[in-house]
Amino acid sequence: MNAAFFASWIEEIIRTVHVERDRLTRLDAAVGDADHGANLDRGFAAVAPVLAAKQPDTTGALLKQVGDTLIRNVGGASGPLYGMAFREMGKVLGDTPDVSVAELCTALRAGLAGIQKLGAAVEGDKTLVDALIPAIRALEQAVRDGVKQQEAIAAAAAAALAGAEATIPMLARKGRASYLGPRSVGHEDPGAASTALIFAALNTVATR
Amino acid sequence: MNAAFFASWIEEIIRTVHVERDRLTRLDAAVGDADHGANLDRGFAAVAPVLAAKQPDTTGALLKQVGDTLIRNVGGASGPLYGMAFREMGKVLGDTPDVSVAELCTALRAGLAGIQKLGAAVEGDKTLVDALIPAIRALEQAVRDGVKQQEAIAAAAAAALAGAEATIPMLARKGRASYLGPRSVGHEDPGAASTALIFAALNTVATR
Amino acid sequence: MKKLINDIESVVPDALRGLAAAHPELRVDEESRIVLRAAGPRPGKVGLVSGGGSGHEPLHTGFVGYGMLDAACPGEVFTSPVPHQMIEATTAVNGGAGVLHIVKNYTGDVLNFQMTAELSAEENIEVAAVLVDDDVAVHNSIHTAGRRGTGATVFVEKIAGALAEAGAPLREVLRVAEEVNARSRSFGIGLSSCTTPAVGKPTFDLGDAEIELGIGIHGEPGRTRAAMRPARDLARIAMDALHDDLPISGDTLVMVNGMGGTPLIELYIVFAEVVDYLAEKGARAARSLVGNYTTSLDMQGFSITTCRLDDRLTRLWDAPVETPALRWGRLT
Amino acid sequence: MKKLINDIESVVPDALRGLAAAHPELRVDEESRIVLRAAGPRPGKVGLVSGGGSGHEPLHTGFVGYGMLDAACPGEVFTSPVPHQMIEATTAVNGGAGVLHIVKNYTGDVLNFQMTAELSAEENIEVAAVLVDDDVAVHNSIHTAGRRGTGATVFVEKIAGALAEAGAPLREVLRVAEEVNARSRSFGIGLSSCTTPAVGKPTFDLGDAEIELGIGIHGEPGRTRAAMRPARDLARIAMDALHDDLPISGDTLVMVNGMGGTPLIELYIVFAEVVDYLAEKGARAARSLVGNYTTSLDMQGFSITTCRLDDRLTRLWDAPVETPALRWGRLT
Ligand SMILES: Nc1ncnc2c1ncn2[C@@H]1O[C@H](COP(=O)(O)OP(=O)(O)O)[C@@H](O)[C@H]1O
Ligand SMILES: Nc1ncnc2c1ncn2[C@@H]1O[C@H](COP(=O)(O)OP(=O)(O)O)[C@@H](O)[C@H]1O
Ligand SMILES: [Mg+2]
Ligand SMILES: [Mg+2]
Ligand SMILES: [Mg+2]
Ligand SMILES: [Mg+2]
Repeated sequence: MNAAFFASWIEEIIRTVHVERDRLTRLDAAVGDADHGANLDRGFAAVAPVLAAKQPDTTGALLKQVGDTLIRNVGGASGPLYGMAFREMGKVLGDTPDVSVAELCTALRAGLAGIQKLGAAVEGDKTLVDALIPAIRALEQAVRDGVKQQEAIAAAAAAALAGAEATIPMLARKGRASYLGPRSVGHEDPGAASTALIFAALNTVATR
Repeated sequence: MNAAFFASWIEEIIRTVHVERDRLTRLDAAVGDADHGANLDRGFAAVAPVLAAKQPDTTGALLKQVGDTLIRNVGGASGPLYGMAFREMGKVLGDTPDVSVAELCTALRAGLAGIQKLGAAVEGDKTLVDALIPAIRALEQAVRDGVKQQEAIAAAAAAALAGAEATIPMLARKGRASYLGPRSVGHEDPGAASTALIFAALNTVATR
Repeated sequence: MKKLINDIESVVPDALRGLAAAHPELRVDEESRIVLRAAGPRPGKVGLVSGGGSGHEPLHTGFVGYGMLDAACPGEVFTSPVPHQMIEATTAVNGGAGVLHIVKNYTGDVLNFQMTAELSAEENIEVAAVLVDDDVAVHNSIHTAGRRGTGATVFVEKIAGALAEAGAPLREVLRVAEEVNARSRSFGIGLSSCTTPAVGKPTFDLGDAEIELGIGIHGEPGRTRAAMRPARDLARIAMDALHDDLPISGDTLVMVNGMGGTPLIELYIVFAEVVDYLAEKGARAARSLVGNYTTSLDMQGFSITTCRLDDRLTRLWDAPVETPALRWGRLT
Repeated sequence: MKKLINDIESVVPDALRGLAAAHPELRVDEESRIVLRAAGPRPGKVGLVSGGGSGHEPLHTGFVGYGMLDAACPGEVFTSPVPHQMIEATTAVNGGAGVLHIVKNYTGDVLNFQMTAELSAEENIEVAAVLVDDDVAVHNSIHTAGRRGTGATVFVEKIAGALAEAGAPLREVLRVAEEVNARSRSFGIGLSSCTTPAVGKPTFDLGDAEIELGIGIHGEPGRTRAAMRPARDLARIAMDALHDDLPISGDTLVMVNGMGGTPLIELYIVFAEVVDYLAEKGARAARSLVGNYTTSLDMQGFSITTCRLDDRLTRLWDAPVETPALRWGRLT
């Protein structure tokens, strides 16, 4: 996966976040403050012109740029969390010309660490972490199993989606949803849903 | 019609205004500020204890007391207008022990003059005057025709009601309804409706 | 109806009890329903009394205090107060220099204040009255009840209050009040009706994309119903109505007033458009108020009031004021 | 949705344009979305910066001025501002004595302020942060995001602002801010949801006789749904919640805050009940605010915030303040 691959991934995220904006906001209306779709769409929409202007030539520079732009434009909880994740991934990948699935795993682990350092969420807290961790695990398993890259990424996307769905019965312990106490049960976490989208975008690009 | 008769009239007004309160307010919601029923009910409800306490022994004292109580408790446009009307009637009737229909006509004319002095409404302005004037005219006609008191009062009540209904197609030129311009057309004037009630109450007492 | 009330009959006295507790600088006579400055009348100062139906808060009770009103007489919700309240207030604020009644032009207010003036004369209190009639949505004509008094009341109360505080005699205070009224125009737009406690449902119904142009402050429907538009266009409709009636120019005092249910952030958006409009006409918002000043219970919407300023009026506007709802520049 | 806006994307910048025009005493950087005192930082004075999502007006932009904040950073509607805004504000207000960040406890606000603090350290600006978390509807626990910051923010901004204005060093300003927060508790009740411009319909639906107990200020549903009750009972529910968490006694600073769509007359009715409640507990509302201070767009409802006062806090509360939304006692 070269820099162009990652650039396509980001483009695909920009596209799908925009398409799914209202669904994400609706999920946030149920357990939060009804802005998650608007937040991410604002942030990723700002990424496109930045990338067009700067044309980063390494995967690391690209992802750092994405992270910075999200931090500058999203606000809310998801801005720093996703922003930090992309930045940390960028740091790990640096100028690696062709990223392997194993290297992607390492980068995602670093992104997850950034998210947890900031937000201190663990699995089961009903956050985007509940989609991210299963996705990383699936990817790591695929590496261990030695499956093809495309298959590995498909497994990660499926795991992220399942992880997001698995947040439905959870009781929120982080973010705004936690204010609802037991009333948070029965709703999908919007951040987990957007994480699933981000992995779905990766899968779309990988199967091209 | 002696002081007791007039006292019964006032009691009957108190009762019917209370019963019809919501209808009057609904009429006022369409062309005004939705308080006419509440205003009159508050005012007439205040009359009962005042009369119980003071027990005025002449018709004049009774009606003046009613007028003063309305002025003190109603507010709005209808408080001073009805208040002044009862006061002026009281002044005319004074200690007349047995009021004839002709004397009642004179008193009502004085009441009307009080209303017009304050509010300057003429017939056709879509106000309570449009119920009051036809009622007085019917009563005067009955005097001229020499019909019985009960019949005269029934004619007055019918004329007041017809007068109130005749306000429906009018364009308001006085009071709040005038702000609506052409949109005031098609609604009965709440004050005309309450004037019709007051004459209906007179009729109820007269037919007892 | 969901309202923070105890009983539809006790709305006004219950609110007065809260007002009294929140503002020790006021003296609230809950029985007589009059709100006075705790300090009482200042000998030789013209007293300013206003009053009208409740439901327009902070008007008028929130404008009692140094540099503005001496007394307010709140009536029932949307119902003018009664003469006995007003005469009591008039007597209480009379410092020997006479009393100005500030009357919004509604038949009920006019009639009740008129009766009060007659009673005041009997008590040998010199009373003058200014009739505020700024709402251009209503066409002025001798054949109608005339224009309504709305937002300009705040301007009249502030500016006449400042002049009275400075010790001017009654006829001058009256004159400046009349001048402010003559220079002021208002126009209101409702996005919703309001619900009076007594009725318990909206006075009129509006569709999801409908608005009322030319509303008053009592939940009366406006002159026309129209389609909802962006803030820019609504501000322009209101400003055009004002400008058509009295061309706008020069330094202007502008109020963008919320009707009670509209958030402040939206009022600022409207104000930004008003500023642009003024610039087009070569005028500017030299002074302004943006917020809830003359409300109509929970109605959503806004009104705009403009008043052409001159140096003297600007100075009087800037003079110290210290009331619950308007305060600035007071030396302590 | 009927809102006085031009475009759902431009709500915040359009409102800032209006704010700038209405308040020449503020300097509004519409590009960077920061609101500053026009006078700029005073050398040697601790700078106070707050910020948070828009939609809570007048919080925070309406509290910038003498005796209160030096800068506010408004985010998008209900979305915390971003670090680059905050660092710019922090730099702009730094008079060399350091800067206090006043942060409402929401994950987004906390994370963005945290990043700002790291950036500030890189620029050698001494920054301290107070976390406001007064809302007793949310149970505090290390296993949750913790209590929300709501109405007490106004108290913290006013009192810390007064101490900063008096020239106290950063650690003292921080300490008093933390003390005010520790002494303050809030509870909110929603009679309706609110509608964010981006969503265009109410965040949640409530029946005609239903209310939400324990709402936040972002249109989040509360902890429980309940039947509508008279103002007296609602005030008692809120006060009981506050009292259960931190017993109320003595001189108390009380705010009865409207959520944006509730008329002032109703807030006074609630306040009257609060005063009675306090009396029962042997306490009294020594100081109070009744009005819209920490709103949630067009939501109908109220919140109550209490803070136990002592002589020093009372003096700081009474100290002059001159901001768009809070002003008293300033020498001119
Ligand atoms: N402490 C946390 N750790 C990880 N993710 C979190 C945390 N807090 C919130 N989130 C995620 O952020 C999402 C909400 O994002 P968004 O709506 O954009 O921000 P906000 O909550 O500030 O409105 C939640 O659905 C959740 O997945
Ligand atoms: N100038 C007037 N002359 C006669 N009647 C009037 C005048 N103005 C208003 N009214 C009557 O008063 C009625 C309204 O009374 P009410 O609703 O109690 O007072 P308000 O209009 O102050 O709310 C109108 O329906 C009309 O009949
Ligand atoms: Mg959110
Ligand atoms: Mg009426
Ligand atoms: Mg009325
Ligand atoms: Mg948010």
